[in-house]
Parts: sequence; C-alpha cells; structure tokens
Amino acid sequence: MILFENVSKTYPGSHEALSNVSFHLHRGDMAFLTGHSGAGKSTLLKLIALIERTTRGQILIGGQNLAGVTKRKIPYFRRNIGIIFQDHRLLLDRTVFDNVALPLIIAGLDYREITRKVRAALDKVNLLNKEKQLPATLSTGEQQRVGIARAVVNKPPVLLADEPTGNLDPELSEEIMKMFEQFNQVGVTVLIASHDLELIKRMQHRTLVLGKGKLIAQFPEEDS
Amino acid sequence: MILFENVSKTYPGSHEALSNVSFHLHRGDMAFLTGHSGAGKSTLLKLIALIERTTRGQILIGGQNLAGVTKRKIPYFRRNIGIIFQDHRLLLDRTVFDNVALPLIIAGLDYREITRKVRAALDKVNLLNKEKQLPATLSTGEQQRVGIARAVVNKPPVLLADEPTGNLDPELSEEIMKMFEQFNQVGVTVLIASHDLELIKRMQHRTLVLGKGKLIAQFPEEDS
Amino acid sequence: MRRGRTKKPEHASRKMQNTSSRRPGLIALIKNYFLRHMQVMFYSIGQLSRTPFSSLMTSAVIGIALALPSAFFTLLDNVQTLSLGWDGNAQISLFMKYNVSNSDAQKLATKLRMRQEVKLTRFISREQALEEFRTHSGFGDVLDVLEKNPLPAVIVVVPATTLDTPDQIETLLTSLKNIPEVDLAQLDLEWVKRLHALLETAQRGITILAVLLGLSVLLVVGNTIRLGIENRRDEIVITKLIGATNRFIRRPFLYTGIWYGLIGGLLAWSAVFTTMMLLKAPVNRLADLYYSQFTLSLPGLENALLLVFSGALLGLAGSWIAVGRHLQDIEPT
Amino acid sequence: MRRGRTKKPEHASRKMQNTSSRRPGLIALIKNYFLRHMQVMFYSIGQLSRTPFSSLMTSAVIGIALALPSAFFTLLDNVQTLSLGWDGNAQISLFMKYNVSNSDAQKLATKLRMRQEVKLTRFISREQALEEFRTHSGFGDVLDVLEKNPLPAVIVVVPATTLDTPDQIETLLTSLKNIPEVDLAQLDLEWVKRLHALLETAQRGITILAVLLGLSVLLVVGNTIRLGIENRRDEIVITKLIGATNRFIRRPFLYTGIWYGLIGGLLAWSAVFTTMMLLKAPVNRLADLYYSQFTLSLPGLENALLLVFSGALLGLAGSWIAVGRHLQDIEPT
Ligand SMILES: Nc1ncnc2c1ncn2[C@@H]1O[C@H](COP(=O)(O)OP(=O)(O)OP(=O)(O)O)[C@@H](O)[C@H]1O
Ligand SMILES: Nc1ncnc2c1ncn2[C@@H]1O[C@H](COP(=O)(O)OP(=O)(O)OP(=O)(O)O)[C@@H](O)[C@H]1O
Ligand SMILES: [Mg+2]
Ligand SMILES: [Mg+2]
Repeated sequence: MILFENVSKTYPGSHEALSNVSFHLHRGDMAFLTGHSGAGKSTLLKLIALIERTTRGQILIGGQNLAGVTKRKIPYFRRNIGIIFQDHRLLLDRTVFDNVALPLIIAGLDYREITRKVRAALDKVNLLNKEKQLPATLSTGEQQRVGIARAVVNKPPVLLADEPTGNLDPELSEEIMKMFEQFNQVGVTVLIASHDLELIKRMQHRTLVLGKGKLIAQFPEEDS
Repeated sequence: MILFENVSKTYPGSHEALSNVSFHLHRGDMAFLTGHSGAGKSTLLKLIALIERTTRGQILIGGQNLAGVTKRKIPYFRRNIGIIFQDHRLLLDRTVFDNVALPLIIAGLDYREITRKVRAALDKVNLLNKEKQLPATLSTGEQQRVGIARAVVNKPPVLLADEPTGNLDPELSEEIMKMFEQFNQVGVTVLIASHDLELIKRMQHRTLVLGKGKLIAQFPEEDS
Repeated sequence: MRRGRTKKPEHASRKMQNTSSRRPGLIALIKNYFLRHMQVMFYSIGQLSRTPFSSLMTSAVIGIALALPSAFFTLLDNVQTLSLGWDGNAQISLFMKYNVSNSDAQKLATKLRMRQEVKLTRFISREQALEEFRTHSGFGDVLDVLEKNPLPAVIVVVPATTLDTPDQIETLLTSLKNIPEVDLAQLDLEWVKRLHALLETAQRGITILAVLLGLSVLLVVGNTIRLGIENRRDEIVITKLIGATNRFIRRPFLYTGIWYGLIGGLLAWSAVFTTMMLLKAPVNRLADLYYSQFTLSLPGLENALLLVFSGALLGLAGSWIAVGRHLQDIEPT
Repeated sequence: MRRGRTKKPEHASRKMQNTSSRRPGLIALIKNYFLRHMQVMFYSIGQLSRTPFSSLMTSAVIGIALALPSAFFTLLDNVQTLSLGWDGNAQISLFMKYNVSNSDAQKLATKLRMRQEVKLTRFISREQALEEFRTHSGFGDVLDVLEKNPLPAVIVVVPATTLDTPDQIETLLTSLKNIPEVDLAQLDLEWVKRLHALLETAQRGITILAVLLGLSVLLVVGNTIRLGIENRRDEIVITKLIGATNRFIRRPFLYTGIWYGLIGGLLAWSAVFTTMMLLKAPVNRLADLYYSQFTLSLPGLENALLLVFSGALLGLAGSWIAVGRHLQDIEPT
C-alpha cells in the first residue's frame, strides 16, 4: 500500500532531512516509525500526505505514483488519508463537533449521516460530553483526541499519525493505540510516528527506525 | 516560593478543573506534576502565571499574593517566571535567535548582552546551528527546545514547564530534564507537568499527582 | 464543472479501492449543490454577525467608497437637467424690422413655433424689450431721455433638441434670416461654447474621480478580503490538509465579500440620501434666486437597488480577486 | 512615564529577590529609550517591505481616502480665488449725469480710488459704454438709428474687502450717491446674493464630503490596523505571556500606522497633483471663454508636506484607537 523507493528529501537551504529511504507497507499493515528528534519522521509522513514533494526517488500509495498527482488532484487524494498531526491543527473558532464533522462536510455527506458518524467517532475517543465546546477550552490531551476523531471519522484506507500520544498519559496512550489496532484489524493501513519506545515494544508491530534521515533499522527484518 | 491554599478553579460553563488544591514548594525546590489527561495540570500552571485567576483560595509566589497583582502589573510579574508551553508558542515569522531573544528585548537589555545570552541558551539545548532558521522549518522536538531556551534565557527565579518532553525521544528527554536539574541546583524553583512516569520515577524529585482536579497524592509526603 | 467535481473523488477512491462509493443521481447532486451553497451563505452571515462591530466597520469602509461616486453621479445628473431645463440649449434671437408691429411679430412667433426644428418661441414686445433693458442694463434712466422707443420686438427661438450639431442649427439660422420681417438673426453661440466648456470640465473632473473611486472600492474590498484570508490562514491550511478543494475554501470568502458589499451598498445609499436631503434646502434657495423651477431630485428606490446590487457585485469581484491571488500562496507545511 | 516603566520591574523583582538588578543612570535610560524606538521604527519598515504588495495596497487605500478631501479643498480654494478675482465682490455702478464730460468723470474716478472704503474703480467712457452695449446687448444695429450717444459715462466702484457687512456697503452707497456729478448709484445686490447662495451650497456640500471622507480615512486606517492586529493575535498573546507590557506591544503597530499614513499621504499628493494637471487644460479653456486671467493653481510643496504629515498623524491616530480597543481583548488562555 505504501511503497518508498530510494526516497530523499532536501529542504531548501538545509541538509538532507531524508536520504535514500526504501520500505514497503502492505495493505492492512500497521507500523511504527521512530527515531531521535529531527530524524525525519514528520518529513516522511508529510511526503505521503503530499504536504512536501520528494527530491529524489518515488512513492507509490495504493499503486498510484505520487509524482503523478497534480496540484488539482491533491484534495481528492488527501480525502483517502487520515492524518493526525503532532500539533492537532483544530479550527479554533468551531466547536469540537464541527471540527470532527469537517472531513464529512467536505465530502458532501448529508446532515443526518454526518451527525451519526461524528458522534460515533467522538464516542471512541471518550469526548462525547465535550462536543459543543471550543478547542481552546480543552486540555491538550483532549485536543489531541479530537484530532484523532477527525482523522478517523470518514474511515480512510490509510491512517497516518504523528506522535498521537505525545500529550497523553500512559493509560490513555495505550487505549488510543488499541484503537488504532482496531482500525487496522478492519483493513486500514496504519503508520504511526512515536517516541514512546516502551509502548512500541509492547505493541509488537513492525517498526522502522530513522536516524539522521536514514532508515537505520527495521524490526522485524523485511523480506521485501 | 509557590504556595497554594485551598485553590479551586471553575471555568465558566464547565465543571471544576481544580478543586481545593493546597501545597507548598520551597525556594529552590524541584517538583513534578502529573495526572491523567484533563486532570488540571495545565490549569494549575496557568494560575501561577496569571493566565487564569483562581475561583477560590489563594496563591502566594515568593510571598506575593497573586490576588494583589493587578492587570497592569502582570507583565512585570511574568518576567520573573519562565514558562515552557505545551504547544511551544513561538513567533512563526521570526528566526530562532529572535524568538529566544524576545524576553531580553522586552527587559531592555543591550544588543551585545542579548547576543551573548541567546547563544548560551541555544547552546544548552543543542540548537546553535539553527539560530537563523524560522520555527516552521524545525522539527517539533527542535521547536520545543527553542521554547525551553526562551524560558531560561533570562534566568528567572521560577521555571514552569508544561509537558516539556512530550515530543522528544527518551534520550533527549533525559538530557532536558538534567538541564532543569542544573537550573534547580543554582537556586531556580522548578515545576514540571509531565506524563512520563518512568522518567519521573527515575529522577526522584517531589511529585504531585492530580486526578480530576484534586491533589490525590504526593511523593514524598509533605510535612508542611 | 459540477460533474467534474464529483467524478474526481470517485476516480481517486477507485484507485484506493475505497469501499464507500455511493453514486447519487443527478437531481440529488444538484439539490445537494444548492443546499451546500445555502449552508455556506447562512454560515457566512452567522460569522459576520458574531463580530458585528468589525463587520459593520468593514461594510462602512466599502459603503463610503461606494457612496462617493454615486453621490457625484447623482449631482452630475442634477446638474445636467439643470443646464438643460434652466437655460435651454442654444437660442436664436430674431430682431424684427423696426416697422413690424407687435401683433405681426406675435403672429410670426406663433407660426414659427409650428415648425419641426423649433422647440419653443418666446415673444418679447417692443415695450417688454424696453422694460427688460431698463431693469437689466443699468442704463434705465438714460432711456427716459429718448422720446421714442428705439427697440424693436424680438422673438427668441429655441431650436428643437433633435438639432444637436452646429450644422443643423446653422441651417435653421439661415432659414430664419430669410424671413422678410426679420431684420437680424443672432445665434447665442457664446453661451453654447461656455456650456460645453463647463460641462467638459465637470465631466473630466468627475471621470477622474469615478476612476479613483472605483479603484478605491476594489482596493478596499480586495484589501479587506485579503486581510480576512490572512486572518484565516490556519483555517485554510487545515481544511486543505483534510482534503478541501480550492472551490470549497473559496466559497465562504465569496459569500462574505457579497455580504460586505450588500451592506456597504445599503450604507452608501443612506449616505447619498442623507447628503441630498441636506443639500436640498440651499440648492432650492439658489434656484429661487435664479427664478428657476429646478429642485434637487433625490435618489429613488431603483437607485438603492442599483447601489446594493453593484455593491454585492463589487464585493464578489474584490473577494474573487483576493482569494484567487492568495489561496495559491497558502499551502500547508 | 519613563520612570514608571523602569520602576515597576525593579519593584516586582525585588519582591522576587531577583539577583540581576542593575541600576543604569538616567542618561543611559533615555539613550536606551530612543534606541529602542529607532529599532522598532526600522523593524516596522522591514516588516512592511517584506510584503511590499500588500503594504502598498493598504497605503493606497489610505492614499485615496486622503486624496479626495484634499482634491476637494484644492478645488474649493481655486473656486474661491475665482469668485473673488474674477468678478470681484459686490460692485457699485455710478452713472454720471448726462452733462458730465469724460475727463471730469475720469478725474472723479481717480479721486474716488483714493478713498479708504474703495478697493478700485473702473472708468467707462461714454464711447466705451456705447461699444460695450453694442457688442453685449444684441441691440447693436438699433443704436445706429440714433444720431446722438444716449449713454452717460460710468464709474464702477469696487468696495474694499474690509467692508463685508451689507450695512457698511450701504453707507458707502449713500455717500457716493451724494456726489454732485453722480446721477444714479446702483448696487449690484443681486449678484452678491447669488454668489452667497452659490458659495453656501458649495460649502455645505464640501463640508458633508469632508466629514464623510475624514470618517473614511479613520475607518480605513483603523480597520486596516484592526485586521493587522487580528492577524498578529498569536504574536501578541505570546509576547504578553513573556511579560511584554501593552506599551511594548503597541509600539510596532503605531509605527506601522505611521508608515501606512506617510506613504498614503505621498500617494494622495501625487493623485491630487495628477488630477489637477489633467484638469488644467479644460479649466484654462473655460477661463479664456470668460476673458478671465484665472488659471488653476497646482498644489505646491507645502501642500505635499501637509498631506504627508496629516497622513502620518491619521495613521497614528487610527492605529492608536484600533490598538487601544483590541489589545485589551487579546489575553492569553
Ligand atoms: N520546512 C523545512 N525547511 C527546512 N528544514 C526543515 C523543514 N522541515 C524540517 N526541516 C529539518 O528537517 C529535519 C527533519 O525534520 P522532521 O520534522 O522530519 O523531524 P522529526 O523526526 O519529525 O522530529 P521530531 O521528533 O522532533 O518531530 C530537521 O532537522 C528539521 O530541522
Ligand atoms: N478555557 C477553558 N474553559 C473551559 N474548560 C476548560 C478550559 N481550559 C481547560 N478546561 C477544562 O479543564 C479541565 C482541565 O484542563 P487542563 O488543561 O488543566 O488539563 P491537563 O491536566 O493539562 O490535561 P492534558 O494532560 O491533556 O494537557 C479539562 O477537562 C478541560 O476540558
Ligand atoms: Mg516531527
Ligand atoms: Mg495540559
């Protein structure tokens, strides 16, 4: 589902943030991405979501070469990828409900369907009682959970998460990770960047380790 | 240095975020604040920095009752408190150097002194080579470190940190915590909100545990 | 357009083998389209009314920018009726031969009025001529010295408004000259020249003003929307990240522009109306002094509709330009 | 003010027993104060020049808002010199007795000019009177019938500008009437009334305009700065959190307002200058038709300075109001 072939990324006026990274995640895989601060984890996820373009090499998502996705097609492409951002990125002037509903409104669903799906997603992250509040009145962990609800509300085939549990206590972190596993079990391909090595170890999923932009280790070893 | 006496905080249109919290941190103490997501950690720190006002009870910082700090005096009060925010809060249109220099510019120091102090602070968080970059071109961990540098650059007598290592890898987290310990050793009173229970346990400092707005445990027990 | 929009996501989702590929009918699509527009429309009203003061301020800026040209055009309109109705166009004075009696001259005047090229005639008897001369020239008492009235009767001929080139008027003049009773036919060319010069100046001045003001309306609307877009940069970035098309993001801004323009148009209309009301009294006093029937005409309802409509149109145009320019620049990082 | 600012932090820090309490001298403090202002000034220029297009657009909006009143006042100025220099104020026509010779009348004219209440006199000989009458009245040919010139000499007396009440003019009129050579003294009161009515209308119109436009300048500047503040809400919150005073936060906005106003003033001046240049030709043609020496005077350098200065002042005022209103509302959460 997610195929990286010798991908490099150099930001203008900066050294290489990713260099020559290759790996393959199959449909329905779940994997962790880890590495030191500044290793290139967010960069890798941004390349998949077409927030940045590769400098060299190519990426195929669901068989589609990302080099072929023109600017006009990007929105439609992104609707198939749920992204959880490191800095949640909620709309501060809309309620929790409206924030989570946004992907559905963009997709053009009708009102009743939207309500049903948003409620279901909020229920999963334990925030149904806060649906009418504005994001600024939530704790950081609650904001992060709203971001998770928004990413999964339209059941995208690919789910990317950048440090989804950085602001959550260990108990809640584990719960959220379990939730990702449930998604994975219904066929969603999941890739999670995380620092929480303890948790990753316990979860026993495929793990990619980045170091200074290079893929320096994989557990378990890939046969490719 | 930091004295809470039966402090409660109720946000308008919300239940009690803090209820009846009392504790005392002496000058030169270092303490951790922990608890589940939404327990009230950030609220407690905000009360100290006068971002929010208490609903009941009183807070004394360095012997000064916060109820007596009028709106006009708040800026001068805040200059004595270094705050590291959960969402770093950097100025996006200024370089790393300018961001860290801000507290010194506000205090009215002259240029040479500013340069010297900013360089020293950036060196401590290992970001001297990125001083000319804009925050948007940094990884989240790097942004968090810029926030730390800004909080400590003018050597405030009180340092508050809200989840300072949430986006850092374990190694770097430990380094940063060591840095806080160094500050503490030169007399700075440090209070850190964190989820990283493992790290807290290892550090062996005083720990306050919040649960649903209440102070439910303290290690070691306070004699007061 | 509409088909393209719905086709692409399906195309993309087929590649990703998305399971939820409903295929709604055309009517449902159109209904959905309008429904969504209505939603955005009401959403944008809601947003504006949440910050009533600043919305009103923005509208007021647009309103003033709209009010000025419209006030000027109303005034110009008034001046044009004034210069027509008050002093007439060019006029020809026919001096009768000295031996033509008042009654013959009057008959001639009536006859001339029948001609197609003539709009109206005014008969001035020999006695009236003397009286007019006495009151207006300042030489009144001097005339008492004369024992006989030295002045002939005069017929003032106002050419029909259909004669608008100097040539046509020249032809009329020649034909009038050839009337036996007429001693002298004099065209008041001086006056025509002056009027033209005056109107030319006024028109040039007002054209420059209109250009300046039109520019300012566009600038104000564009600038306001631009700053509005800057203000909602985060929102735009986030919705782009979630998969919103430019069209989706643009829509609320366009509606906001329309609302600003509409309200601005209303404010402009009331400003123009108030101005005209305040000017009415002194203008009427002025007209009275000139023995003129002229009264300042107030802008009517169709004027209000025009202002509101053009306000909305300008608001839409300004926001369209601003959104087009700036939406491209705002990309998530 | 300055003392207050430096005293408070020390006060606060003493309570907190801050170790770094240097106590710089007064001169150093003043030097520091100006240095910091200079820094902010250049910083705000830098910020504006980083987004040249949008800065220019904002300035242009302000410029147009400034250009309009100034263009109107320049025009009004011109119209006032016009109505004074061209047609004079009220004027009194003295008709000589029929037996007064040209040379006697001329002497009288010279004598009258010496009087304090008289600004100037114009002598019209009997022959000139006849000539003027012939060309202007349209009755030229009629006069050939007369064997003798029926017209007396005339002295036109323009009262000194110091006589501005109707009473004073009336007094002058009576004294002139009593001169033995004078047959008739006639005050052109009609003309005075008309001029007053005209100027009254113009003034009322322009006052309304000036109020509207002054309002629009303030609205535009205020609105722009308001949106600018909204745009930098995050920045304000963050600097407040770090301990910046309202004064510190306000400063760059005020400088930004000043810069907008300055550039807007420059743009306004060039707009007014261009407009006047474009109007010069037709106005001169108009003046020629009226045998007038009048030429449109262009706005000079002091006008430019005034515009730039008032632009800067308005920019400062607008941003001061906007910052004052909105800085209070933006508090960190
Ligand atoms: N837009 C950019 N322009 C220039 N350099 C950039 C940009 N974005 C990231 N970088 C650099 O690329 C490197 C990798 O950044 P990235 O955000 O991918 O790290 P990360 O692994 O997500 O780190 P963290 O765990 O701290 O979030 C960093 O050194 C960063 O400074
Ligand atoms: N401005 C506000 N208005 C209303 N409720 C608020 C506001 N800020 C916080 N709350 C509520 O107060 C409670 C405590 O929030 P707080 O931010 O202190 O939690 P926290 O311990 O910092 O959590 P986290 O670890 O997720 O950051 C939460 O339930 C939150 O929803
Ligand atoms: Mg990252
Ligand atoms: Mg918190």
